Amino acid sequence: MPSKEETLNKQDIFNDGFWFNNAIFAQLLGMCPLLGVTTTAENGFWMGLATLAVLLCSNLIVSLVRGFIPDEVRIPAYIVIIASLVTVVELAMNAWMHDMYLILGLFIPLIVVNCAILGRAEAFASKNNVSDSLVDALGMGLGFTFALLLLGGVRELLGQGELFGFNILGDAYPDVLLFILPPGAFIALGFILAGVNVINQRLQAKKDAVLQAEKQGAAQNV
Amino acid sequence: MTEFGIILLSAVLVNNYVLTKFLGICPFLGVSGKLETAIGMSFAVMFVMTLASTASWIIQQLILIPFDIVYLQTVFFILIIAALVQFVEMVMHKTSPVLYQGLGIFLPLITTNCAVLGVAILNVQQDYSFFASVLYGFGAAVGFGLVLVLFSGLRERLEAAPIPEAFKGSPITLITAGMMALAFMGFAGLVKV
Amino acid sequence: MLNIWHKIQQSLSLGSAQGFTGGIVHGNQYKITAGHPIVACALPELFIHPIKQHIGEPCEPIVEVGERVLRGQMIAKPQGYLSVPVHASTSGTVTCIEEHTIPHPSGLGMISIHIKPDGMDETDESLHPLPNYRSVDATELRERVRDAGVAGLGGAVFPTFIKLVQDQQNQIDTVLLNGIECEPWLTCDHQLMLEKAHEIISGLDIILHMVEADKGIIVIEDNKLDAADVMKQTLSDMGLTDSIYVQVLPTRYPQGGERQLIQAVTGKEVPAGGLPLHMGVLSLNVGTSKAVYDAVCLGEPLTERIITVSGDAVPKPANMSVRLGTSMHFLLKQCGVEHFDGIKIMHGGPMMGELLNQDDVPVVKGSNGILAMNQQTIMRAHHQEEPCIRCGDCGDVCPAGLMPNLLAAHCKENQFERAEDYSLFDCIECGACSYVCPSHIPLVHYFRYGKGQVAQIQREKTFAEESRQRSEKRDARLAKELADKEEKRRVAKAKKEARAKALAEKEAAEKVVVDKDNVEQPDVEQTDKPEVKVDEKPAEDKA
Amino acid sequence: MIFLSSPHQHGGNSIQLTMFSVIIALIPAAMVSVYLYGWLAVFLLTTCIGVSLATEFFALKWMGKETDRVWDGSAGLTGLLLALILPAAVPWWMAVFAAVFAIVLGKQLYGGLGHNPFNPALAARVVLLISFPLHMTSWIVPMHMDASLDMYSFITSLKFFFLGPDAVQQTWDAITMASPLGYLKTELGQGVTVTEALVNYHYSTLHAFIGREAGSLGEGSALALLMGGVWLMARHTISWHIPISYLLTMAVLAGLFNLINPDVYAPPMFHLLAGGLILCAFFMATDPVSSPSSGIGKIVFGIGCGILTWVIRTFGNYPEGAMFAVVLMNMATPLIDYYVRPRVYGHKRGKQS
Amino acid sequence: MDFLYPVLIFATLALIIGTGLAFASRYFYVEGDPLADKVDALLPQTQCGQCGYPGCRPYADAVAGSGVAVNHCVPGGERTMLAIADIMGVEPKAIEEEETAPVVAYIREDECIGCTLCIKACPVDCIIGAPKQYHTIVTDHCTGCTLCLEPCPVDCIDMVETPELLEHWSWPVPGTKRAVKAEKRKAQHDGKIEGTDA
Amino acid sequence: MTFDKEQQKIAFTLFVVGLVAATMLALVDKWTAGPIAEAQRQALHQSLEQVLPEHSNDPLKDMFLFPIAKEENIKIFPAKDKKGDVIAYAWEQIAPDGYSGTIRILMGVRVSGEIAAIRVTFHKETPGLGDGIIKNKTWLNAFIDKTLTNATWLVKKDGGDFDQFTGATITPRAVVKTVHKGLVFYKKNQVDMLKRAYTVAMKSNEEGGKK
Ligand SMILES: Cc1cc2nc3c(=O)[nH]c(=O)nc-3n(C[C@H](O)[C@H](O)[C@H](O)COP(=O)(O)O)c2cc1C
Ligand SMILES: Cc1cc2nc3c(=O)[nH]c(=O)nc-3n(C[C@H](O)[C@H](O)[C@H](O)COP(=O)(O)O)c2cc1C
Ligand SMILES: Cc1cc2nc3c(=O)[nH]c(=O)nc-3n(C[C@H](O)[C@H](O)[C@H](O)COP(=O)(O)O)c2cc1C
Ligand SMILES: Cc1cc2nc3c(=O)[nH]c(=O)nc-3n(C[C@H](O)[C@H](O)[C@H](O)CO)c2cc1C
Ligand code: SF4
Ligand code: SF4
Ligand code: SF4
Ligand code: SF4
Ligand code: FES
Repeated sequence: MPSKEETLNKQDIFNDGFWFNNAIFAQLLGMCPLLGVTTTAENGFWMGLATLAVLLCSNLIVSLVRGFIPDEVRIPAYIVIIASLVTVVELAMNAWMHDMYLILGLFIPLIVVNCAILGRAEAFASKNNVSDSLVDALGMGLGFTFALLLLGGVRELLGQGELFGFNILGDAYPDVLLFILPPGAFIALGFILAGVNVINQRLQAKKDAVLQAEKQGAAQNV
Repeated sequence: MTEFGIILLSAVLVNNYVLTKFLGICPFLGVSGKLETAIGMSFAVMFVMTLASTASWIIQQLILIPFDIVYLQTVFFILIIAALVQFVEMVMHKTSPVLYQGLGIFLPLITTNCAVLGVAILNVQQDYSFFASVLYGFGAAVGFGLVLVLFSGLRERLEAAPIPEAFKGSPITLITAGMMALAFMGFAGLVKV
Repeated sequence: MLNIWHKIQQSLSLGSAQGFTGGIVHGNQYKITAGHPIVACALPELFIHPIKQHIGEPCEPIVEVGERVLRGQMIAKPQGYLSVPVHASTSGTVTCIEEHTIPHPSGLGMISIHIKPDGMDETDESLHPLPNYRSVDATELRERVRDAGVAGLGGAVFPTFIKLVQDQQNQIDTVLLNGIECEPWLTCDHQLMLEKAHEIISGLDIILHMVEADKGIIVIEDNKLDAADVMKQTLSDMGLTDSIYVQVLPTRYPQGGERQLIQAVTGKEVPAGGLPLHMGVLSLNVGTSKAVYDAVCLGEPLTERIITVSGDAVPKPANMSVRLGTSMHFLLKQCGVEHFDGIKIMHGGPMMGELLNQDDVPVVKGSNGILAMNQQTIMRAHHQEEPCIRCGDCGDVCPAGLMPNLLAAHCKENQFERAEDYSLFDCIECGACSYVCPSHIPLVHYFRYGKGQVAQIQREKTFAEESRQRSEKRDARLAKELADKEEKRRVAKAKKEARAKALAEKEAAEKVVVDKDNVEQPDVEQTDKPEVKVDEKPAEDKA
Repeated sequence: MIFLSSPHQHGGNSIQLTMFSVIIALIPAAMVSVYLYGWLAVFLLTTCIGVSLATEFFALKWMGKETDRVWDGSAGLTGLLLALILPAAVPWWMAVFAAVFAIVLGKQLYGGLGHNPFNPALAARVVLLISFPLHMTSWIVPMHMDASLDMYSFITSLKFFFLGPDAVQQTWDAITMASPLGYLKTELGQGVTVTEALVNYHYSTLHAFIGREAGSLGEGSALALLMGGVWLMARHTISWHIPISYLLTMAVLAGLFNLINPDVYAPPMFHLLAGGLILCAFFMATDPVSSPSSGIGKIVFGIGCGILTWVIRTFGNYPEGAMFAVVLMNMATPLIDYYVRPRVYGHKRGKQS
Repeated sequence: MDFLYPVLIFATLALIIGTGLAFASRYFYVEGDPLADKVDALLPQTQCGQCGYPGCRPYADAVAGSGVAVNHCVPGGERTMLAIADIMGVEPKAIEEEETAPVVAYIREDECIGCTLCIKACPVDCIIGAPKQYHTIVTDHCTGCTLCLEPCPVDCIDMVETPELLEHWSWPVPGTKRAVKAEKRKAQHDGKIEGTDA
Repeated sequence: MTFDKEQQKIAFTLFVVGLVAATMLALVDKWTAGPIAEAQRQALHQSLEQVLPEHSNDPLKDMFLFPIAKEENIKIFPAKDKKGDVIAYAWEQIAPDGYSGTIRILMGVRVSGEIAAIRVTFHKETPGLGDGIIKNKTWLNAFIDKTLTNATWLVKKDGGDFDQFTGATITPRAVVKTVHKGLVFYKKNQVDMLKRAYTVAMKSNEEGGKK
């Protein structure tokens, strides 16, 4: 975890947030909205965007004010900041995206407590400068949106044979209700995470191979 | 009396926060590795959630509604909860270092536990009386604690199992949670609301 | 009906007045040697006497190489309390005293006294017979039992004299003679009871006299009714039916386990951590009783015991009377075993005994059976382990009321604290659980592994604690040395100063103040030093 | 050097022996299912067992385990039990889905035999129930009830199994009926009393006992199940603890409430014979892998199952609670094993060490 | 200006809570670190410094206090590491160095020149000897920390493996021949998967 | 215990954060209040459109409360033609006896007592079984033009005119029963309702005029 005031490689920060340190895949944070609203890909997408918006603003503000907040009230202060941002989003959605607002329901105010957001504020924004924090928020938020979209897509496809409301699997496909009900959400996510595990193992193997090659190359050079 | 029984039953089993409402999943997955920790966490959450629903009822009825500022609900509730948790954390650190260690980084995470804010918001949405809302908060927390403890028992058992590499860790944990949710579907309809 | 209720009670582990919890019923391999009269084993070429054949501290050899010894002569004397001497089994010369493999699962060796017999089999008569034991003081008898080297012949080889104590707080009122012999292949106690009933009962009478108990019970399983009959007959012949009687129990393994026996006979449980003594009960093997008789009435130390030689690789199974120190190779040859390839030798019964990797291992006091098995038979029993299906059969048969499957799982995962929480140390290693396990899990092996590891961890902990103390002591010592040195230097300096002062009597008072500062300065430096030194050391080490 | 600890003798029991005795014990029930549903039952049984074995084989292969483990009988038993708890009306793809789910998610993902915390067959059935409630709550009319239905010939059955009701020109409602439990639940909701409902259904205790009522394949005949179950108990393949405590709890609860208000609460005999209770009590709650392993733990487990079954049947949405009850108690198994232990020799109850 | 009410109400509440927390943080201030004691109790007390700290206690302090990694104690081995990781609530980390058989130091007495340097180095005082006479190590007390090797000017100290004692013998983990074979096959299989991955 | 500078800072920080946050929210609330009300109105409007026949008024605006018991009113939304004559009403009817809880039905009834259309606005029935009441359009359309007299208000299984769903009878039964109840209610209160509709209309007209 970067703790120094040095500027980090933006690409790395983004990759880290989007994949390697992904709130869902790596940290298992922010699970409630992930599981709660992803009955369809569309719901997942909007929820992800709402979260992304809050994350961007909160990382921005927290990294701006980080010097001024004493430790004892750090969490209450951050969370009040986040909560007001969320309320803004909530009011806005209520006003201009009323249907989605009704579908996402309770999970919009719950963005406040999305562990990923406070976690980021605590772990990254409170320790890094504004631009890094923004990149981090972008990576994290997009990573989160991606996860929501993926799970929503899988559940919609398997549960209703549709994707973004379009019939994909044909009429003969029997809707497997499991996937739109709570148990299916857990199980589908379990399988997605298993897939992520496999991908990560491959990435790691590749990295190791590269390192190995470099080492050998260095040895030969010597 | 039956009304209260129904509220409790509904919150604990039928509309279990974790398994049917998807609230508080992060600590459910995070703190269920060991039985002892899970039990400790359950009690901490029970305490905080009961307090949170009490506080939220008071704020809703005495401040938000009279002054017509319901749109500040989220901010008010979360501020109260955050302060409450921080307070509990300080007290626990002082009085019970062992428990403090056991709950580790998760005490601050109670703040970001959806279940706590969720209980506050759902509570006031349901228009319960004061006592009923306290009971509801407690019941929801008991439901959370119950599945947390059951889950940690299962996970301890999983630890020894030769699970395929790709599924080790979080995947199998989630699948197990899914199985639990499946089982909990059996309680559907015990309480009709 | 009663039977069903009985079963329900047991399954509920409510405990019951008769019988013990759990247990299994074996096949009847005992029939192979049942009723075979005891034959004496010939004298081998060489006797090997390990210096420890009992539970407790090892003995110290008191003979020298080249020395001639007689049968029954003490050749190693006990060290410490929990120890009994070792005697020569025949007359001959000590050829060497060196390490030799002993019957132990590790295959490790122990210092042993090698005696080459001279064939004369002369007996040492230093222990004179005490046939009139009732008039002899219990303490003297106890000494005698010890000097005769008697240790429990039921398998645990616990020094018998220790048990034969009169305790003020726990008056022994019942002595159980353990004639259960529940290992499936063994018949040595059975045959002993058939042939030496008189000696056994006399031994029991001696014991009753020694511990001032008023009741003796000879406990026999119902697959040895002939032995029970002989015992009863002998009892009435000897007129001891008032104080001693025979109790027949249904056959079930491991009824011979002390605690199970007590539960089966008296319905009481020996509390965990307690001894049978605390229940007013003493239990001894029938062979031990005979050995006590030999030691007291005949003045013969323990130099020979009855051993069942059997197994599916033995052409002529037998119950033999064998001198201690005889090699198993020799013994098995006597019973017709020619080729030792492809067979495995088992010391003790198949349930509790150990497999040996060599065949030139000596017979010791604890050897109640030598079984030679075909390799395939053994490998069939040690079938490949499969995953536990949690059937719970192991728990049903466990006489200690444990949950062996969970216990083994915890041992396997090195979670020894959990294992101890599940009462690892209450397991008596009877093997009933492994016997019934459909998945062929070597449960007992896991428990032994776990127990060993726990002991190891305990040792390491103790050692670490000691090391810490030593290290702290050293630090304190160094600090003190430093302080002493400092003190000396200070005193020296002070003296020097005093001298200087005397020399510079006339100088002004301010100077004295400066001097004082000088005195204090090194002091500060010096107290810092040890810390600096400790700090530097690892750095050096790393460099 | 390989160290082998005592005991060096083995009683001869094995996993295979255990599993195959359970399979044998289920043969009477399987035969009754063929009597009730004809070829449909045969197709379902073979599909479930076959797919289970095949899935097990590939799963073992994929995990690099010895594939001969397929023959340890556990996968076959899972398949058999799965078929016995499915309605005869399920089409082939649901049977395949269930068998794959049972073996893959129910068992192999947890590391295979002995490690699954949930009963695989039951877990698969729960999934089917919530995914395809229609198929899983309608029961084919048993052969003896309406012989005029052209459903039971080989060809029709085959078509029905693979192509569905349309292929055999039947409407769903014509060939299916409610099970006693389902019917009772619906009627009670309408305010009909228990007695009336049972009379309307032409319910007969004797029929339920010997096996003539509609239901899942294997739960028809209490008699056939009891024969198998008692034989298993006599063989010590299963212990008496779970079945007896389960059935007893059910009987006591049902009896008690039936006494209080016989109009609303069904009588104990009905509860005992209806639905899959006997099957569950003898063959599924006793699944050694997912139930507690000590005797006293098993009793707690059985009582829990009994209470939950009755509660779900009486107050819940689902007409049959046995399946959920067992899966719910599976969840509690590790805790039962941890907190409810047999008394250790020489210790006072409840106090360890 | 009707939106002033909510602002004021909320800000007041925030102020009250802030004040409360400020007091609480003072009142419930916790001193010291009982954790370090716990970690210290787990360490083998070899005082060998292989962890890079001047002894076991300092390492314990560092682990508990400043979050230093839990895997530096080589003598403690994996078990200790796991135990520490457990109470610290962190992920266990592999120990770099291999665990070796237990060793003790042994002085070849005829080569010893009696310089007493080793005595000064030994943290547990288990070397005996007077100046100019040969020194001996009390094997039972030696922790095998090797600290005495370096200062010896004539390199007469060896580390020797301690022999296995009959009393200390314990059963190894079970594994019949077939089980061992199966394990091996499994390992090969796993290796193969990785192999194809790479 | 003291309240020193550090402590003041703690309290003050939180105060400032609260102040800023609340101010921002108050502003945003002011800004969004209008759109939100409009959105809510739109949502309700849309469902009303589905159950009411073509009309030219704004049923939401003409909504009036109708007493059904002491201190219990329901909201009734009238539809009017160009002339301002009431042609239909819409209101919500609640079925308490669905399979897993209550079902809310928005029903539109023409003045003549025929059903214009019905929609289910809230239910908890089993997906795949009971949820035909929102998905099955044919089934919903079967209600159109039904009156108290031209249909038997039971499901087919009970001898009525309305289909049940395969494997789910309870849900349709509950819906049919409740819609029937709604019609009965309408018949009983037909006159009062009409009166009330006009008085409310007049009142609002007057108010409108005044303004
Ligand atoms: C440390 C120790 C002390 C013992 N002290 C006595 C004793 O004072 N009196 C006694 O009758 N038995 C005593 N025993 C013997 C045991 O009760 C038991 O008889 C012996 O270990 C052999 O029994 P087993 O083969 O069932 O294990 C002692 C055993 C041990 C290990
Ligand atoms: C599982 C088990 C089975 C035993 N079976 C017998 C037996 O069959 N016969 C016997 O004499 N001792 C048996 N023992 C040893 C007894 O526990 C106990 O040590 C013996 O009765 C004490 O007598 P001793 O000191 O004379 O050997 C068994 C011990 C255990 C743990
Ligand atoms: C899991 C489950 C969910 C059900 N959901 C509904 C439902 O939502 N609506 C309904 O009418 N019936 C539902 N039922 C079916 C009822 O139990 C009952 O069988 C049915 O309503 C009677 O209709 P039938 O006579 O057409 O079989 C459900 C049954 C089960 C097992
Ligand atoms: C008595 C007994 C009952 C069993 N019951 C079930 C069962 O209900 N469901 C199942 O999938 N397997 C059952 N099995 C088979 C086996 O235990 C099951 O495949 C394991 O759960 C898989 O690990 C049973 C086995 C036995 C011996
Ligand atoms: S007998 Fe074997 S398979 Fe059965 S529970 Fe015990 S260890 Fe497991
Ligand atoms: S070996 Fe131990 S655990 Fe196994 S049955 Fe015997 S006493 Fe019980
Ligand atoms: S003798 Fe050497 S190796 Fe042993 S403890 Fe002392 S310094 Fe360490
Ligand atoms: S350092 Fe070496 S030479 Fe010096 S005293 Fe120690 S052993 Fe002897
Ligand atoms: S997102 Fe709900 S607890 Fe983390």
